Amino acid sequence: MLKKPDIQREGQMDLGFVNEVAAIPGGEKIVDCIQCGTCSGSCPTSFLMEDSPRSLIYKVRAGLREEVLKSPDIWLCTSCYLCYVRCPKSIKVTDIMYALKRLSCKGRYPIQRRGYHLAKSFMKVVNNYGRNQETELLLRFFLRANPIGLIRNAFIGFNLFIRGRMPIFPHKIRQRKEFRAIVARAESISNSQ
Amino acid sequence: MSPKIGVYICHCGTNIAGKVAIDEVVGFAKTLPNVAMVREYKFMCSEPGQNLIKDDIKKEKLDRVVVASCSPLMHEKTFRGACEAAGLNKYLLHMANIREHCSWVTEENAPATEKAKALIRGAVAKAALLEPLEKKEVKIHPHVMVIGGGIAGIQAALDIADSGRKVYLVEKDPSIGGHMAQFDKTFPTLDCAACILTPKMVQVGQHPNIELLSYSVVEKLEGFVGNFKATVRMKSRYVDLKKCNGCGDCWNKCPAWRVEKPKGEKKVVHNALTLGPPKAIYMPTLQSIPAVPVIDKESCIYFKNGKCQICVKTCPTGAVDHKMVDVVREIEIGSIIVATGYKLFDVTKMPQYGYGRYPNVLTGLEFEHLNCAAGSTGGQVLMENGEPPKSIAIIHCIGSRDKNYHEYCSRVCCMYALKFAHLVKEKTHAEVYDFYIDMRAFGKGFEEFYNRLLEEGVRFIRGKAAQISNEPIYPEEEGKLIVRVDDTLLGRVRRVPVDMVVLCSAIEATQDAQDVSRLLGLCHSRDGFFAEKHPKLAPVSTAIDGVFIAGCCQSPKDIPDTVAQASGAAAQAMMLAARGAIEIEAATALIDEDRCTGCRICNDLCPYHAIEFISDKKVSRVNDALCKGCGTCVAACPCSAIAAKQFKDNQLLAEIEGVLS
Amino acid sequence: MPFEPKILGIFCNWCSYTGADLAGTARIKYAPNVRIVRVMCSGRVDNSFVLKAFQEGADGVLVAGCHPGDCHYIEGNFKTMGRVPILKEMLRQFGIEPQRFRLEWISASEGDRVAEVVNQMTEQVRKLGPLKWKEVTNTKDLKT
Amino acid sequence: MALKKEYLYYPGCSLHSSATSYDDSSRAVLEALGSKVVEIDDWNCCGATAYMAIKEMTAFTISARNLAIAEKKGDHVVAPCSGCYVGLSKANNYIKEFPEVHKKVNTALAEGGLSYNGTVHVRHVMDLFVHDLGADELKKFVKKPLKDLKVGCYYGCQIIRPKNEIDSPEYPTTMEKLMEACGATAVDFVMKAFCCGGAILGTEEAIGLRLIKNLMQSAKRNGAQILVTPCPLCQMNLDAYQRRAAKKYGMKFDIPILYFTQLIGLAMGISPKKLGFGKEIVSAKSVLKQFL
Repeated sequence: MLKKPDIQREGQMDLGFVNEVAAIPGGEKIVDCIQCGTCSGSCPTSFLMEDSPRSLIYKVRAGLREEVLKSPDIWLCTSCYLCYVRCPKSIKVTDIMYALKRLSCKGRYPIQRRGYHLAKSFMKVVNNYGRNQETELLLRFFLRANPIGLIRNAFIGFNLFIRGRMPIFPHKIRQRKEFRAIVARAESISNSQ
Repeated sequence: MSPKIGVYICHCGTNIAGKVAIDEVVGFAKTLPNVAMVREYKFMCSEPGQNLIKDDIKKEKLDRVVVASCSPLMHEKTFRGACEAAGLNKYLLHMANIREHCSWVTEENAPATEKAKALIRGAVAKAALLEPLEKKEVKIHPHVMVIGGGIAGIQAALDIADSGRKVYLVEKDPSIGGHMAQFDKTFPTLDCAACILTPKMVQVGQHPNIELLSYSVVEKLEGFVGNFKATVRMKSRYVDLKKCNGCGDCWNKCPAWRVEKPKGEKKVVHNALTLGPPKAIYMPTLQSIPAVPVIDKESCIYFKNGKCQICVKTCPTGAVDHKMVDVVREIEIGSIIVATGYKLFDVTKMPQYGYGRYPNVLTGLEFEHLNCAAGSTGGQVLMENGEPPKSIAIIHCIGSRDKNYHEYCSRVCCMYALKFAHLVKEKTHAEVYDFYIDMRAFGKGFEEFYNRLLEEGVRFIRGKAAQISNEPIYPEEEGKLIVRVDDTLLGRVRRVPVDMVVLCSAIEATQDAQDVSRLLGLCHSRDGFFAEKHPKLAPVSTAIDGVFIAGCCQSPKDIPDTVAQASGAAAQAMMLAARGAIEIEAATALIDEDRCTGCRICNDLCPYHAIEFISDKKVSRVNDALCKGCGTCVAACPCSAIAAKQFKDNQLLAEIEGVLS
Repeated sequence: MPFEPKILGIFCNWCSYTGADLAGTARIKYAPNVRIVRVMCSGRVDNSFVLKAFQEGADGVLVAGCHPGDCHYIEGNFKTMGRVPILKEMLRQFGIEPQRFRLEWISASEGDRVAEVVNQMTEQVRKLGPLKWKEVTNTKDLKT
Repeated sequence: MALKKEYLYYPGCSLHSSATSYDDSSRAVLEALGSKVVEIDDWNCCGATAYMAIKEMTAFTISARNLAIAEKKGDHVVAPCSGCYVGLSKANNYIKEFPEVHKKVNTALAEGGLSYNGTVHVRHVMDLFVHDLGADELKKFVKKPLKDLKVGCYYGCQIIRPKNEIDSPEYPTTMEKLMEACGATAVDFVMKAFCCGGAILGTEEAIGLRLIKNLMQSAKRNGAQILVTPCPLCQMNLDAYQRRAAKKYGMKFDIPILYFTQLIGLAMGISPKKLGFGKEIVSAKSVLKQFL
């Protein structure tokens, strides 16, 4: 966690941050927040967060870019969309969480949650085969982020395996060449802006 | 000879001058045909501004006036007055709306100036063709009708009746009193609702100038300011208003219940709490006015199988009559006050709070009934098992300040929540948790009230309760309702176990308000509340002359505001009546009988049946008294034999040409 | 310089004109291309007004009245609605794109809608380009 | 109401690996109800949650690839997996709502010689039962009613949220109706529409287990003998980890987790084998013995 500054100086605020988030499709309404806490009260994981969704939204508006994008809490969102449907101001909180995750990756902030590594591995696998390959995904992920977890979960993996729920060989799509081309193009588009 | 037009351009301070280049516009106006005089001034509507116009009319012999300023809906009356004062027929005035439709809605200065020019060109072109009209006056019928018998309707009715004028008070329910009659105490002063309302209700019942039409609905309304005709259906209550003495033997004997009967574990049924007798023949409250019961058709045994009639047998005055039928009356009045009140938001639309699924989750109104001394529990706060609660959660903003339901703030919830908190503290030893988003204590004595409750030890939690469940995770939650909330000031998620939950549900517009608005042609805002004529300066008037609004049908408000508004509306109605006569629309339609072929297309087209067919002449003729000047017939006439005064074809075409060229 | 369409608005006194006033009071900014003329009821709007407008150089015409059922004159706006098909047909015969005419229901409380509708229409007409009907026809008095 | 003659079918990755029994049972039931199930040719990952988390545009694009392929064949795409359902429909909606997104997506798709016009409806397989078929209609196909079987219907999140036409995002009730139609007794429990933690169990096991515990506790308290779900991730999570959660909190659950299509199939008299029974870790044998 960041060290708390003794006095929050306006000079340290990034006042443009909120507009940046509001500009992302789904983020528009972030400026309407009245801090009622419906989102955090509904969130299944907020009780473990340093910064609940509500306070993340507040910090975005205040302009604490680094603090928000470095926050491990944005990786705790399970995208259950409860905040999204309950928000009295129709703020798409879940989508904003996604947006923050992406900004955090873009800004190359040190990621403090494994959620990021899972996502990364997931992407790798999908980009390779066009489909997800759970076995490989889990191997990649655990090796990358949580070797001990691999051993902890080996037994469950075995259980699934003997029930034919853990195929060894990946399912690949036929048009992998085209698929990768599409992905590459999409990447370049989203990076270009 | 060609007309002499004077053009008067208003700066409206910087409202217009800030966007529109006045000098440029003045120069432009001078070049327009028939314009004899152009002036500009800071505030045309001011005394000196109007004098400019008056003087020019006298000195320069102007015979047409164009004022380029705000919307005609704002100041047409003012400037017509000025013309009249100077001896010019006031219908020879035309206005160009260069504020609301130009300077206020345009980003850039140059286009705003261009637009202003165009609008003035159009106005001048039309003004040149304007014709003098003579004004028409109609008598004002002195009687007034008040629709809705809540505190607003009661106040208005009494004020007018005391001024010595006749009032018809129409109430859809069996008794007047509305929501206020169902409350126990009133915030912030905590005086007892019944104690202050009942005397007023009795007055209404006894007042020689008030004719109370309870259990009645307005079905039809015709006419116009000063001369309305209302058709009222008085629903049959199956008890004779004159014969009944309100002794109550009937409901004591009546075997049928109109609400769920408490039994077994369910000693108190929260959603079946009533203030009056719970039987099929009942009065809404024991203080009902008129103090005459009514039979609830759904639950009455006789209406199911034609047997029973115990009430008939027990009634000492023979007032009960199951054969009674509705009575329809036509009533003539000069003005109408609409005070149809509100209804409460249906909290089952928010399942996360478990209303209807969990016992002991109540709406605000149910909690009022629970507290009401005259109610089923004699004013005790009890759970459905008959025990007093050890802890209560009061949750604000249910359906208010919520785009999924009602975006507006219901304005009274914060304070009635505090009132509830106080009542609980007073009557039980329960711990009270109050979940709020913002504590809105804006009214007289409100902040002090909030302070009082802080001192009474209510546990205030800033955060909207997210959900309520009955499933314990921790030992202290066994057998409780658990409120899950983000305590925004603590920055932590809390689970608060309580015995009872009160949901402060929003105030919303009623369905019958919608019917009334159709009936009278009232405008209402998107959330269903009636639109006042001007949000600040005409808060009780409406777009329809002679129809006024008061109370929560206009917007959510508390009792003091409602009463104040009701008195305001009453004053407006009395003002009309006192005036005796009023000028009405002079811009009616006129049929040129030489051009009329008698095709009669217009006859059925007219919504006011103002056009009659003169059979011997084989032409149609407009009845000026009935015509409202909408011009529908004019547009429809195949041989353009009909002209709409002030909106004649040539006038409008000239204006169109003007604004476009 | 880019083409700035001229749009004539004919608004009913009770709902739409009041709505436009509200837009003003709320300081909602919208395209300056519209010129609003007031009639008591949209039912007053004679098809010839619309044609006249096009003849006088309008690139688009916007007629606005109360929402169906809310008409101050009970049913004037239904009468307006009834005339639109005929008008559309006339426009087609005169070779005027139907998108240049629009009938909208705008209540007294919908200031934002006034802005929205005017802006949409301005863009729509701008895409269509100038009408130049004045040159095409010299038909004078279109009535009778 | 009746099912369409034919549906385009998007199984999604898990239904080809860890959730084959969902795949089998869905196909078997739909076929038995008289609808042809046509798998989308050469479909790819839906770009769901994890992918969306870091690359939104790309996620939308690969979603759209499936929709583009489907568009050639028809207009109703059925996805049994809730994750895929949300992934696909989210992309679909954003493409419709934001023109700039639509444009970018099509530029990228062009690389693979594809383009998407936005005409496809994304449906969830439960949606078919609820809106196309209806519980009453389903009743007619039930041969072996699941008498006195106490079933808890666990919806998970993404099938009802964000708002859609399938059911209430707060308090859904449709799966219960389906189960009642199959002769079973549906038991209501508070947690039925709350997160099971599947999405983060791999990454934040402690939180995941805690959510599982709360959920299973709630189900057990209300007397559910068995849970059915329309979501592979939930199934996997609750099935594979409930014992660990129980151990951690010193409790005992042993509630088998099945796909709702499996029970429907069973009630319709389809052979358990075709419905992929026996692949669950917490075995359903004992609970279902009189029906298997």
